[in-house]
Amino acid sequence: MTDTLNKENKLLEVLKEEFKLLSGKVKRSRRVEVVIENEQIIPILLFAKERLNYIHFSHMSCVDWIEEGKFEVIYILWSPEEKINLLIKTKVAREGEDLPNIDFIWRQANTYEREIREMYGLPFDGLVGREEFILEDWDEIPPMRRDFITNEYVSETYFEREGREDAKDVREQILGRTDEKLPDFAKKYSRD
Amino acid sequence: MSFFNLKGILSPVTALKQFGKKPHTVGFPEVSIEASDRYRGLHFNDLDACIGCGNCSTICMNNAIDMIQLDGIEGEKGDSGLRPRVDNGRCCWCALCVEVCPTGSLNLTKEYNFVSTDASDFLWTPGLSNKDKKDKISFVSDKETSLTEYTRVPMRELDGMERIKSFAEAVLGYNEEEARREASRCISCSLCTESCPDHMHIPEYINAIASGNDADALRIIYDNNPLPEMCGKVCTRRCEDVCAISVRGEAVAIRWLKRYATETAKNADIIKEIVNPEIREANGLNVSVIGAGPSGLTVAYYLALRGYNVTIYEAKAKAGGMTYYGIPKYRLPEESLEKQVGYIQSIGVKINFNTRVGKDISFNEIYEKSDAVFMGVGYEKPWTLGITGEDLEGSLQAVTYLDAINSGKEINIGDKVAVIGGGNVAIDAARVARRKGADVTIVYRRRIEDMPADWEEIEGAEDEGVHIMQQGIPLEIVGKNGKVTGLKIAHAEMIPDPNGGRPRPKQIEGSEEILEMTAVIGAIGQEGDYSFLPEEIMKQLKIERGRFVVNEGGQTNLSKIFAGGDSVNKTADAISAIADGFRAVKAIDKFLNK
Amino acid sequence: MREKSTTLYIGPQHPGITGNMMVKLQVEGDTVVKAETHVGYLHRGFEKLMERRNWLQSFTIVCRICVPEPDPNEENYARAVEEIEGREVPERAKYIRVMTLELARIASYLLWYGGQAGSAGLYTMPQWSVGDRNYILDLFEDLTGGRIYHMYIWPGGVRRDLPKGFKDKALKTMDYLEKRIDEYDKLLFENSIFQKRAKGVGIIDKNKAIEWGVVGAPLRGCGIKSDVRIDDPYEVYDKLDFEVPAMEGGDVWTRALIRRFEIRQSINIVRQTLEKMPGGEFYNKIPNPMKWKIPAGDAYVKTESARGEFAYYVVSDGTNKPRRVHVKGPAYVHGVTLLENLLVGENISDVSFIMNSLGTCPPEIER
Amino acid sequence: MAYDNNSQKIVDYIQNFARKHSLFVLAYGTGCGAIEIPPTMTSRYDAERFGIRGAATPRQADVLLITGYLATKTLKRVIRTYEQMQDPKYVIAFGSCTINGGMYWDSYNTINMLDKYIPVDVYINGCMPRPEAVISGFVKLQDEIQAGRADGWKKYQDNLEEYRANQKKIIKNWTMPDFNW
Repeated sequence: MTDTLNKENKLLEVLKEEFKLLSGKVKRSRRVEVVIENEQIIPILLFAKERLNYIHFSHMSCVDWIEEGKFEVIYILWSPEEKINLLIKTKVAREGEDLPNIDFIWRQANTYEREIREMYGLPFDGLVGREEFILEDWDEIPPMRRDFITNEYVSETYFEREGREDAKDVREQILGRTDEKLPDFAKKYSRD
Repeated sequence: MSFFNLKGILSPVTALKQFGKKPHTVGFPEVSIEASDRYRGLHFNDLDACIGCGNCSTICMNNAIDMIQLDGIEGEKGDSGLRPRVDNGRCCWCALCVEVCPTGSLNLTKEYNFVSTDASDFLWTPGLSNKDKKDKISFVSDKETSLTEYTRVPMRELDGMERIKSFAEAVLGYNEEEARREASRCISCSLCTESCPDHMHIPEYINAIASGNDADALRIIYDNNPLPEMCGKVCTRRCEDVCAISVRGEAVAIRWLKRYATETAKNADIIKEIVNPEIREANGLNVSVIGAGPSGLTVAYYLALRGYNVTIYEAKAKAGGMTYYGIPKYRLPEESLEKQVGYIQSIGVKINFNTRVGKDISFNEIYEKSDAVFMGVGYEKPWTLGITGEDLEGSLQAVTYLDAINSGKEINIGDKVAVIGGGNVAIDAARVARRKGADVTIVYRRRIEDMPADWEEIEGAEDEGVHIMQQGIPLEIVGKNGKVTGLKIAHAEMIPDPNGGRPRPKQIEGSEEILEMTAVIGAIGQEGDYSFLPEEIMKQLKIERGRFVVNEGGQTNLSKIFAGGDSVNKTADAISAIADGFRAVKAIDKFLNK
Repeated sequence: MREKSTTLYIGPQHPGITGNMMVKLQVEGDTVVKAETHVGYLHRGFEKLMERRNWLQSFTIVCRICVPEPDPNEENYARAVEEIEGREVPERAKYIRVMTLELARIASYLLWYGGQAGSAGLYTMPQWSVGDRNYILDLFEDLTGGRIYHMYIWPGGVRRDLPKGFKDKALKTMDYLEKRIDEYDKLLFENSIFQKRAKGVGIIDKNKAIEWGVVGAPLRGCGIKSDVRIDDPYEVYDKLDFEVPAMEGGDVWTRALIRRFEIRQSINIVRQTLEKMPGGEFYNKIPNPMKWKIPAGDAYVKTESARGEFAYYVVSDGTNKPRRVHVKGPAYVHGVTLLENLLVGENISDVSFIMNSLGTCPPEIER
Repeated sequence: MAYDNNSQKIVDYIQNFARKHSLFVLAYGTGCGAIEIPPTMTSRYDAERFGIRGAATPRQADVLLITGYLATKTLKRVIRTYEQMQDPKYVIAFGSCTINGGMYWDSYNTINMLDKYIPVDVYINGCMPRPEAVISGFVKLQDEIQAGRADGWKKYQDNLEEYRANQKKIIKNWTMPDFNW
């Protein structure tokens, strides 16, 4: 298998030479992943686009790692010649930090950035565009953040049809029929 | 392109040739198209086949399915008595509920027209509101496509011919990967807990194992069972009989999972470290327990945790009662019991070994110095076969035989042995005799499928080369010079019971034959031996058909005396004894803290 | 003299709009000088909902992301989960998947025929093509149990095997459709009204196309051979015989020609899969879905849908629920930046025509 | 001229008969259910034979189809559209999500119960409802109209305040003109 991953490994070599990568690996054929500091974002994107011909900006995504207090932002590029998807990952603090705006490199990045700004509340330095992209009059915490609990918000905001209050839980039904006492520490393993 | 493009104008006109063709328009409402044979329409639930496990309600991410009580459907063991109700204002017709239904009772139909002016109409009970739609069922999930895993992770065992060479444990137990895989088959419906006499928290500890938390599993298990490793090896596991998955497949191996969880703690200290029980301050009350069998140990363990001063009087040299002396070591190794008993002793339970009540210490002495007495004395006196020749040398009872082997004594049985009976004890005796090198035949009055023994035990015996003679009625033990030389039997045919009971064996005339034997082991049952009780207590105590009469807490008519185990309940297995003990603990605690 | 500029809102309630979205136009006379896409009318927060649902429950939700063509979503999700978990898919399931995807492509193109012609005012075409699309949906109903939402391709394979007699029925439908497409040609492609409307309208610059993020038929309509099925082959596309068309031009007309070519090709692929389909298992069963955990990791998977590249970025944190499922449909670029660019300089009456040719489908922009 | 009871009945009958056979449906695909509208309208199912036709603008339409879930952003437009429609007007709700939230019951951006915001005359269940179900929904609506029971629009006028309170709970920035007749 290794010889089929030649071009992927080569790409990784080139990037390693040029940038200080925090990590980098070939995920599988046609997928290469590198992790970098967020100051390096613009240089590496420009390098990939202009020098390596990764001219297609496929995707940009954000993942909330709330336990670490970080957002992970992923830029995914595609080279029509090499036919490789290059995943460039970086992490940024959930509060107080921002990422550089890249919509001068690729115009469509503007859409992704506006969405991430709206859904995660992650600011992009120098991003121009309507504040409201998908939501309207949203005044809660940005909804895609993991600390936004959607079902709680729903039960406060919207209605639920009545008539279902007589529903029973099977576990409780069985517990009620016997003299079994479920200790508290075991309850988290019950079916939810 | 020229301005005037004749082809461009005329081509579309060719559409006119469709004129007069039969339209493919659907007539409505006269002829409505029937949905396909796999259409995912409205639900249909076979209310009789449904066991109310609630798995449909759990998988539904739309919260569309509620479990509700319906008129005329009562819960029983293996049936929660609840049935799903669907909110079609939530249902997305994905049919995941069908895919996970372990019994296959919930299906989707071809019906899809559901139009109403009233939004509350969309809350309905499948199978009740659409009784007549059974023939419209379209989307079903059979055993092959269902997401319920019907096949159990196989248990690794020693090979049959390897097993008979020694008393090494035959079942090897799950390793971690197998246990996780098996545990993840469980759908956590909790129907099993009702049928367990001790009501162990089965879904919880299985879930703990599945999520990789063995320590929590052990803690949950020790919540109401102080001898879980013993149960994990030899329990009669009624829980698995009612497992929701067993309706269409193999039940979750609850017993083996419990065994896995308990075996992660290698010795008594580790158990203590993991379970880390809260032991209450001593309250100065004394409780005596007669017999260190499962019920006695249970009472002792949980009362000791509650701060009582507990002393056990055990006639024999080892604790465990029947589980030590009646169960062969290849099923329950000695170390395993010693580990568990060691843990029970480590929290402050005193066991006086080799102290037979009525001989080494009088019952009255115990009775006087204790605030409560628990009798977990069991059934040790075997029944005899009641046929001629039982006084011959080589005719013996299974319990006596097992007791002797487990105590390290040898009994000469020769090389051709008949075991009479079809219960677990018979199989145990047969397999032990096999390990002693004999050629063993089990003689049973009915058919193999009628045997009360576990099917795994029967299979294990067959693997080891034990012959099973079904429909054989023992008539006489034949002997010469005071020694057994053979067993006279008659063959039987099965007569269906006119009252609908199980078929009875009837002797076929003239089918008698004599099998050559060097020993005959009877294994048809035991009874209690209450000779240790003083006469005046015996007079007062209520005993019916050889069993103490007790209330639900195990209290006899003498309020200070409690009893449990085989000498109280008819099921006569270890887990019932533990359950008796657990109930008695609560009753004793309540009785003494009035 | 410079004409006064007016603001014009097309949508969300407008018969010509493709789905529930809005385009805010700045017009001078009837020429668009600035366009701005407004979306969010269909936002359901899928990606948030998937954080609350376990891996199998999320599977039922992904097909709702794109209504005309749900299968690429199911395919992407299934493939992403399989990639992270390392789950093998039986060969037969791969063929069934490809067949399903191609059927979905045909259905989607038939709907596009209707939409494209309808927005040019040719109302016979939708009557035909949308009517004929029902035959594909009938096939889907037989195969999957649902007309629109199939929920059929799931992690580990497909949900059910082909039903009895499916092959014959499918082949018959393909034959029928092939004949019908010849008639569509007469009705639409040879129609001078359509030709005049379509040629030279909504031209995408070939040199900028890749950089702008154009994918799918619009990109191939600029003369660039680009197709995920060839570039990043998945399932069994590398074992099938088909050709990726590319034509210079970049206008609505070229895009229409590309689709006309591809619908025939899809019919051909369906036939090939039905012929080559091996026997055996169709499903590598997943464990109990409530306790099914996927090891930590991420996967970026792509599928060629009728409108272009559909991509999923899926992240697992090792629990029984996805950490993040990010969906990027072709319309995410086509419907926002590309549309905003293309509409400038066009006539108002061509707005919905161009939107149809790009296949802007708002539910995949906002999800 | 004062009608007696009987002639009022006859007039109602004729009115309702006319209304039920010319249902102009507003072309507004609010949710995913819109995908089954083209098949319903085209040759296979041909809804036009029931007098069901499309209408381009709210003021010409009789029936508002709510084809599935409503995002809060759409809800605002739907209310605006509904209020622009001429009386008598009818609302048909498609799919599970209009009844009790459907599969988006826990989504922060979709409403759960449509009838709390605008009156609904007929619900068609399904996810998605087939064209046959859609047509039978229309037939049901026609029956309701003929029987004079499809009076959601009256209910809206009578209980405007209640509806408005529910609507304003969700639509925070109320920039629409007030509803007047």
